[in-house]
Amino acid sequence: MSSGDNTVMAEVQRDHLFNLVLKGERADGRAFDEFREITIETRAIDTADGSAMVTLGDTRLLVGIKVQPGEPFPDTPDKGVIIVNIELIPLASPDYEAGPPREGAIEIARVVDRGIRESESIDLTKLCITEGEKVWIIFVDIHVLNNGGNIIDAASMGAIAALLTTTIPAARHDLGEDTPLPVRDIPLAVTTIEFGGEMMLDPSLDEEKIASTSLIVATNTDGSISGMQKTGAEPLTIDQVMRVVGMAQTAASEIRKKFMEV
Amino acid sequence: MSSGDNTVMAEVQRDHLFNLVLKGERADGRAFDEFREITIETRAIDTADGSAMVTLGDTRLLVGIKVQPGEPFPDTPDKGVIIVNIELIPLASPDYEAGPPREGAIEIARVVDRGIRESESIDLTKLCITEGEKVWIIFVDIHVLNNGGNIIDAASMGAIAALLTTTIPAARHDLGEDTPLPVRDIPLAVTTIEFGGEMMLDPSLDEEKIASTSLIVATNTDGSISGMQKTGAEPLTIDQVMRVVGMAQTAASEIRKKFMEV
Amino acid sequence: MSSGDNTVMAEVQRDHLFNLVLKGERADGRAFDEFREITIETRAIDTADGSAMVTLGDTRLLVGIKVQPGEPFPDTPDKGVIIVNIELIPLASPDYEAGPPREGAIEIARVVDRGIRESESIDLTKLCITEGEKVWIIFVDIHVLNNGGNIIDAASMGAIAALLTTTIPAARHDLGEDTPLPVRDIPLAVTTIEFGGEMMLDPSLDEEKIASTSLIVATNTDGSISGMQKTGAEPLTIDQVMRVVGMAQTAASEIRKKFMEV
Amino acid sequence: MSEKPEHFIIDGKRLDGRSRDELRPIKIELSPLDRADGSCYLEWGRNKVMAAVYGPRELHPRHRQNMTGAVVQCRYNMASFSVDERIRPGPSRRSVEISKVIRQAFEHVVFTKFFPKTAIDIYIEVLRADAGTRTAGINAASLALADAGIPMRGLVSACAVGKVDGEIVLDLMKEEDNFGEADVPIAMTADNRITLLQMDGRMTTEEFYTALELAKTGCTTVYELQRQALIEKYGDEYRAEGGSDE
Amino acid sequence: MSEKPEHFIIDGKRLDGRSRDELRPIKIELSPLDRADGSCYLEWGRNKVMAAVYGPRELHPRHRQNMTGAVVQCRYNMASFSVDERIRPGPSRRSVEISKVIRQAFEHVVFTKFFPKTAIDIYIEVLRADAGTRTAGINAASLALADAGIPMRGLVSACAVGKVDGEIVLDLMKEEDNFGEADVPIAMTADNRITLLQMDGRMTTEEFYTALELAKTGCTTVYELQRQALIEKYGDEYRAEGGSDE
Amino acid sequence: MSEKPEHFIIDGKRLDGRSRDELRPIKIELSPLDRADGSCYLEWGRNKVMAAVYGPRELHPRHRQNMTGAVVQCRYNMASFSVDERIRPGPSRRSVEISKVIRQAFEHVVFTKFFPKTAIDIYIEVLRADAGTRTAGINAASLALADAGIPMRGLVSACAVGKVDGEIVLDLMKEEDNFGEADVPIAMTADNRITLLQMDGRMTTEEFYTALELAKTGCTTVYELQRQALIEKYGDEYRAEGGSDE
Repeated sequence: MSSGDNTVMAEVQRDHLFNLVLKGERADGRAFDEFREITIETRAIDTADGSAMVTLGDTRLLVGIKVQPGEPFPDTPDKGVIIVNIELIPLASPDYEAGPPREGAIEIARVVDRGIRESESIDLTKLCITEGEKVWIIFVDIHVLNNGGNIIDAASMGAIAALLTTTIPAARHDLGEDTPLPVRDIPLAVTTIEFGGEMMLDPSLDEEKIASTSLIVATNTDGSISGMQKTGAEPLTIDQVMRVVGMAQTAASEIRKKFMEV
Repeated sequence: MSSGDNTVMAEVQRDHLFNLVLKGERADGRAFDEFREITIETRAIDTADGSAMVTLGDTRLLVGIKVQPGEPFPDTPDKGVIIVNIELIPLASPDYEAGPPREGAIEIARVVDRGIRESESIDLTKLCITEGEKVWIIFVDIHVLNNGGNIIDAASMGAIAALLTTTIPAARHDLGEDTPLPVRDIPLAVTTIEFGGEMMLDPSLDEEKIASTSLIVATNTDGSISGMQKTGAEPLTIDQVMRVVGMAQTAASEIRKKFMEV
Repeated sequence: MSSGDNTVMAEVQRDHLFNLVLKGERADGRAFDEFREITIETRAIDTADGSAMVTLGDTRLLVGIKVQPGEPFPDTPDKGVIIVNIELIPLASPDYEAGPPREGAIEIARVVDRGIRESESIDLTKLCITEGEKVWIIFVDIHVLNNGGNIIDAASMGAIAALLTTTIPAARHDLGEDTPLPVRDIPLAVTTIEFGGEMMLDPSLDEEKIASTSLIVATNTDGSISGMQKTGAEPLTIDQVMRVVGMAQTAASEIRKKFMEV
Repeated sequence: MSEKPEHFIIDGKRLDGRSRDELRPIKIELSPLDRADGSCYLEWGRNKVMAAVYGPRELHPRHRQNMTGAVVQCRYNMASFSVDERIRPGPSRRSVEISKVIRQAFEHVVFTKFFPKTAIDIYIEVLRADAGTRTAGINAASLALADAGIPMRGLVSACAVGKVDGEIVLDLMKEEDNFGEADVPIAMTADNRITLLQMDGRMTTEEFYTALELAKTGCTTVYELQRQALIEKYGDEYRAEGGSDE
Repeated sequence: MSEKPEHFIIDGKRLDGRSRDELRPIKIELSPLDRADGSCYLEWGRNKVMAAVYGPRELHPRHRQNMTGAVVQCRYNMASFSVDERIRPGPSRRSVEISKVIRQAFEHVVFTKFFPKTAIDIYIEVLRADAGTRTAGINAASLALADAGIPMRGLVSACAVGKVDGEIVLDLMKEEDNFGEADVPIAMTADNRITLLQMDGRMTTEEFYTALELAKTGCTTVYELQRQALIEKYGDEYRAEGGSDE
Repeated sequence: MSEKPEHFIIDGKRLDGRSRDELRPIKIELSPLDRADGSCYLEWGRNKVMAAVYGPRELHPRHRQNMTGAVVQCRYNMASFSVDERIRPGPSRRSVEISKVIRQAFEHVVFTKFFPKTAIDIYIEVLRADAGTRTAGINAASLALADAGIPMRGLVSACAVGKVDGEIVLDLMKEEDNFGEADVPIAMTADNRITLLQMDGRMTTEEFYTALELAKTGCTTVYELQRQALIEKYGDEYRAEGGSDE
């Protein structure tokens, strides 16, 4: 979310979108609570232990999972580790630059990470090999190929889709037979932006640029909330927050149906 | 010490302080060999294994000690390790910037480090756990909160004050009972600047900025010297150096009295 | 190779050298297939396990070898490791800057590395200490002192000369007796530049700057090729490449005679 | 790290004796630092944080300047010795994220338009941590901004709410944060508009709503303490223009 | 990593059934990405690469600008999950070198003079690797440049040749690359002028000459596939100005 | 690393046969490098150092320029193979500190005022180390500055003094440095004004004074060798303007 774009073009764009909102419309004709088309192709990359190619409208990204033995954190000696990383590579957008991950990429990775971790979708105690010494480390690497807006929802879908198809490569490391990674839930992050007093799901790139605030809500199959992040400067009221929570729950349960087809 | 400040304001300031010196005065009314007020509050931070909050006039810094088991250096397999680090965080001065330590911070850390190490105040052989494998590593982290000049003397006081109250947390690491860190001496670094032909102790920020050279002398309880560092471009004569050594010894023995009260 | 130098001086220089080439001449009077004077002084630095100081015309560099026990790569558990590194330190040229190695330095190091590795001049299996655990790591550090052009050929000569005089310091690491590093061949990289339709060996700094392309060919005592790298934008025909291969073989066998004298 | 306690709430009292809707003790010291344009030292339970503000001041490099307003910047940092395990100096992914959300908690309330091309820098140093450092840091930074005389729509007040033993409680302490079921740090303006909201853990919608309402009362209490501190320091001067705060 | 096979060529057939002078199957998708000015997705055997081109566009910082032409820049990168062992994100010495030689493979063919002070950025992402990623990347980048409408002297086509079991073969697959005797990646223009040439391994002069000739036929085949892909996408428009390609 | 010797001084002779006030042999070679504006190779006992000077030349980036004089910059670096244990390339905390004190050893003697906005760069490479590399580097740099024609108030001459076996000795060799009681590197102008002074170890005030006086005689000897080297190279030309040296 860039809140600092103050060029004339940005202003014209803002006015245009604002006028549409007043008429209850969005530039691409969607309803305020409507997602763009979603496709999820799992097992896209066979060198990965799990993978998913996601498109969400023009946004396209590839999630690859690598599972390796490694040391546990000192304070959780009997638990595996999940490390989520996102690469906003310059191939994906004229705005991205090469280099170590910046603020925006770090925030996305940490929000996706918390959504998965806090849902307890992955039972980390099942990833312990030898307590205090060796556990499975799950690297979730998100490779953005085309930024068409709302990277975070696409990343969230891709991460859980890739995890659902992940194999623990025990044989490769002489640690027994390969087993599927046990996944207990499908947590999904849904982003809502506030613009012109309206709440809109799944912002396109243009909408994202002009939105003054957005709220990301991760929810689970039972409707519970497992993560939340407000970004952007504009404040929200408690009522607005609760409305967004409801929108996110409804949208997530719709998207979750896609996963039944996977 | 910035020797490159050539603005008009700096020049006016320099002239003003120079005129004072001609009259045997300092801007804050101190004598040339007089320190600003010193306060030392030990055990300031209970998550640290030892700590001290020091104020020296307007200068304020916090020293925290962490003691952890780790590997010895290959050439001293039976000795513990002291690592001194100073953070000139941007909170403490408009001149400090975020980022890895620069030349100035590295120099201060190394001078404080040598003052402690060479005084043999800490018997490093007592910090050996298993020869060649495991020793106690003592991290001395100096966190500057307000730069009012003469960081180095304040850091030196804070480091030894914090060490004096440090506990080796053996129990936390299943290595026996906690014991106090054995400290045998109180080495203190004292900075003297040369300006207008006069030698002055404990430079304030303004004095520090205009001084063309300074000499830091670390001395011990018995008066012996355990470290020295000249900084700044202007040369010193042997006579000047010997005079500074005497001033540093006298000042250090005064300051050392503070430690009896701690 | 800088292909982006577009100043007026560079253009005048280019025209001058181009006119010379039309007459079949080079600025320093050499024939197109003639090297500048080469001197190689081995055992230049006794703290290194092997070393060589090389001059090639004005170019001067020092290669130092350090041999240390370390872990093998996971995919070659029974083989030692060679790591070639080149430091284009700012002392050596007004064009070099301090900092981590850039594109140019990395390319040179990797080309020299491949020339040695692929020639199988060093039998890496003889550098295994304990399979999968401990092998000898050979650090080949190339320190450029004066860049007079054609660093790569000088580095290649220096690397193999230093390796030829290297001792494996087994005694220092309690791993038996010191032995000479077994070297089976003398691979040499030879650089040919294309300029004005002509092929020239051993470019001087000026020639290097104006050349639009160059081809580096590493060859062995039996004439076989063990490495090749085209650099620069201008394309080459298959015929040109084959001519360069021949020139490189002839030149390398001449240079190789120097090594008999070492 | 300590063991997980069997119960967090016994007879309506939490481990440190607080009730469910009670904040830990808060101590505020205004202007402890003289180099900064404004500063505040704040203790919140066992947390100790120092905040300083510099600016409005020139922003380098130039291409980062905004022609139409000040750029608010924030650096949240934990001292290496502020927790049990030593932290390596320098930014971590965690501190980068927290710096961002704190910055955005203030971007709305600061009248940035008054100061084009400048930077307003907020520095927060955590000297001793015990859960809730980001909210403690926001409360201190809010006062440091006021201390620096930066014009604002009002103060920002922050606290966390969470869930332990299945109950919604105010202001998690360390054990509750480490072993509890959810943690929700929130920052609000005096009129209860939310400028920071994060959530970690798992809650139902109803629980979450209860948490938001509890946070509201917590933030109001904090706001009163902040206001008192300013009145004590700046007296009538502050009371007079206090209108900008409500 | 797999074991070294005893033989790479049995009865004239390679491990995957190809003959000595046969390329792996190639699949080309033009313009898969809409943010880039031009893009191409290419599968080459089990390799999967994505290339995108941005430019000509303003180049920052300014001191890197060239007054007399565009600066061609290239970043070749492997996704962390593209090989068996996870790769740490960020540039490696290998990727820095490959980025450089790929850049130089295009510097001659792009009409840089038309666009002073600008940058033409080529990004290549290897999503799945199986030997030959740099040549696959060049072929994709060549099409991405055409797709971006960057004026060029012609397409660049690339393939590797190598030596296994003492024989010169076209287009090494992973096992041949890992355990074979030599690997020679080559890029050429349509008139067989070499813009990239590297060599790794050991060959006699005669073998090397044979390899170059074999690479020529390989590149010609690739060129035809690239041309077909452009005609399919841009039809007559491309055919008409096709002259610039030969 | 070798073992600590039982005695460092036996019958008035040190481990390498020197007396207490004797320097190790010094060899000077002027202008060995042609790319630099001035250079000097110097051997001091078993130390081998190369110094080069570039400048006055334009300083980038611009905000580092000083309007009223040249900026003196220094980079002291040890080759990875210059000591027993390989050193990782790149700056260390030690080399950053030494670079700073060496720079300041020259800031006073160089007539920086003549060259506003420029940089004078001093590069020192330690090729082989055996205690005393910073003083050897200063002596070489001093000559490289003269060789570059940089106007100076005079040469800077350096040597170390130290304490071993309870005695003050001149110019510590490696064993004396590693296992001795104190090490004091000093640099002086020809009129004995001190431009670099560091101290490491432990000494009484009296010992320290003795050390300073011993250093004075050491620096004077070094100065004569430096002067001879310049006269040999530049002959009468140097002798004529020699006044600037004394």
